[in-house]
Amino acid sequence: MIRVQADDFDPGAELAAFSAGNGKVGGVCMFLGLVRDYLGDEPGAAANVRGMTLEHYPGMTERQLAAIEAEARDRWPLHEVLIIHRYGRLEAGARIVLVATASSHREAAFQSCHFLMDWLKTKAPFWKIEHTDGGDQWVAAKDQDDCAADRWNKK
Amino acid sequence: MIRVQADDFDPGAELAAFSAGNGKVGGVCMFLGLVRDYLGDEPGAAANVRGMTLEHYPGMTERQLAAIEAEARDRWPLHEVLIIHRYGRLEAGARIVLVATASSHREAAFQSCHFLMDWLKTKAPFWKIEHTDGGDQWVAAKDQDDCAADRWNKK
Amino acid sequence: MNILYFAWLRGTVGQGEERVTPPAGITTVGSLVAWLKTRSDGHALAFADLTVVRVAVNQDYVGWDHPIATGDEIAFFPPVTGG
Amino acid sequence: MNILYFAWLRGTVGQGEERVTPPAGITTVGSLVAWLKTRSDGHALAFADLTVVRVAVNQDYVGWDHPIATGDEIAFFPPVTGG
Repeated sequence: MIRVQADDFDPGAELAAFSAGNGKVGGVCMFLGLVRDYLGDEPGAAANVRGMTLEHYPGMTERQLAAIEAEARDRWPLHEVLIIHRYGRLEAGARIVLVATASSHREAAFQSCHFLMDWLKTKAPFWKIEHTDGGDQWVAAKDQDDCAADRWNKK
Repeated sequence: MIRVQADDFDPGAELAAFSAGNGKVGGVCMFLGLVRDYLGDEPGAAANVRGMTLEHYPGMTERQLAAIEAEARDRWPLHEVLIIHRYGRLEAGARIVLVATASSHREAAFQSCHFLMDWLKTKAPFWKIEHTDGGDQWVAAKDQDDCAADRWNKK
Repeated sequence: MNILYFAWLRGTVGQGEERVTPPAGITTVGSLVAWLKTRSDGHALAFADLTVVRVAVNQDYVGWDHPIATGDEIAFFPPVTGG
Repeated sequence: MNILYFAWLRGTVGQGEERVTPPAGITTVGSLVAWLKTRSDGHALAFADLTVVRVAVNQDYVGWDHPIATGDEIAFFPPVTGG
């Protein structure tokens, strides 16, 4: 299931609903992405992030996320897939994204969840603008995200 | 934090408590393991699993889980670690284990959570006896679990 | 055809959306971009470095040599940064 | 010293715990096992194939050549199957 929304979500309630009922599920893997309150990676990036705004491309977002879900279901035996991604203004500490997968086997659950996040990062049409003490700036795409996504490309 | 308990736990409530408050957390990865209602892997294993009993070695369990947590914290920059593992009689569909990690970075959260589950599977002194329509049987350790754990051994 | 701009491209071009009717001979995304660059300084600046621009036709990622047709929805944007 | 058995080893030996005082010369886990096997048919059967037995001394995994001392807690069990 794909949900693209401005509203916040409740990860606990989502997890409770997600893992309920299917007796063939042996493992659930979930990833929750949050807005950090600092620019952690770049040297010299001392400005505090007060929040960010996520812009997206309505229509294409849902289309690309559905394609990524289909790809994951094609690669691993999954009983359930959930992707929730927010857009709009998000303050430090806010939830951005939740991905969860359920499989009979833990390895499939882990790998597919990891895959979904990596591919989502490089294929879903979202763009972040960070609101820092030093002003607003569009976040640049990271090479490391491309590398993380590339490892899932079939040889 | 390590918890070894007979009682059930509420994954949603655990996740809500776990991810609260630390503004430096950018990613939370969680794995939830459940009792499946069938023997999925072995050819000819048609007997339905009605439930299982998890025996453990009190004292050593907590000691080994704490060592595994310490190893994960040594390898990845983690803000929080939670391991909950149940013992005693567990029916089909019941929750067995929950592992969650929180880091500034998604890759560290994913890898450390996966590592904790793999190592827990081969190092924490728990033993499963399955209650099937065909009688009770101790679950044999799987070579694939050893392989999954081995990949984390430092070269 | 309908052209969409997202993120910093929207600001550089000066609008998020425009309807255009390119002249005959504009049959690929690449030739469309060359023509769009003539429309304003903002357009020219937005497309100055195509290594930092991605394009989708009808909501699917495509390359610069992808054919375009009347009625297409063509979107330009930077590499994505969601998740 | 205190000997613990878990999972199927407990059933095969016929008890989950026993206090033993091995004779002099029993200084390693391996020699302890050889001596334990003489105590009953169940003990002999439990230790018939050591490739499916693991051992912990004072709650840490050890090898068969690990030294043992009075007061140690020594546990035998199959490969673990938790998680």
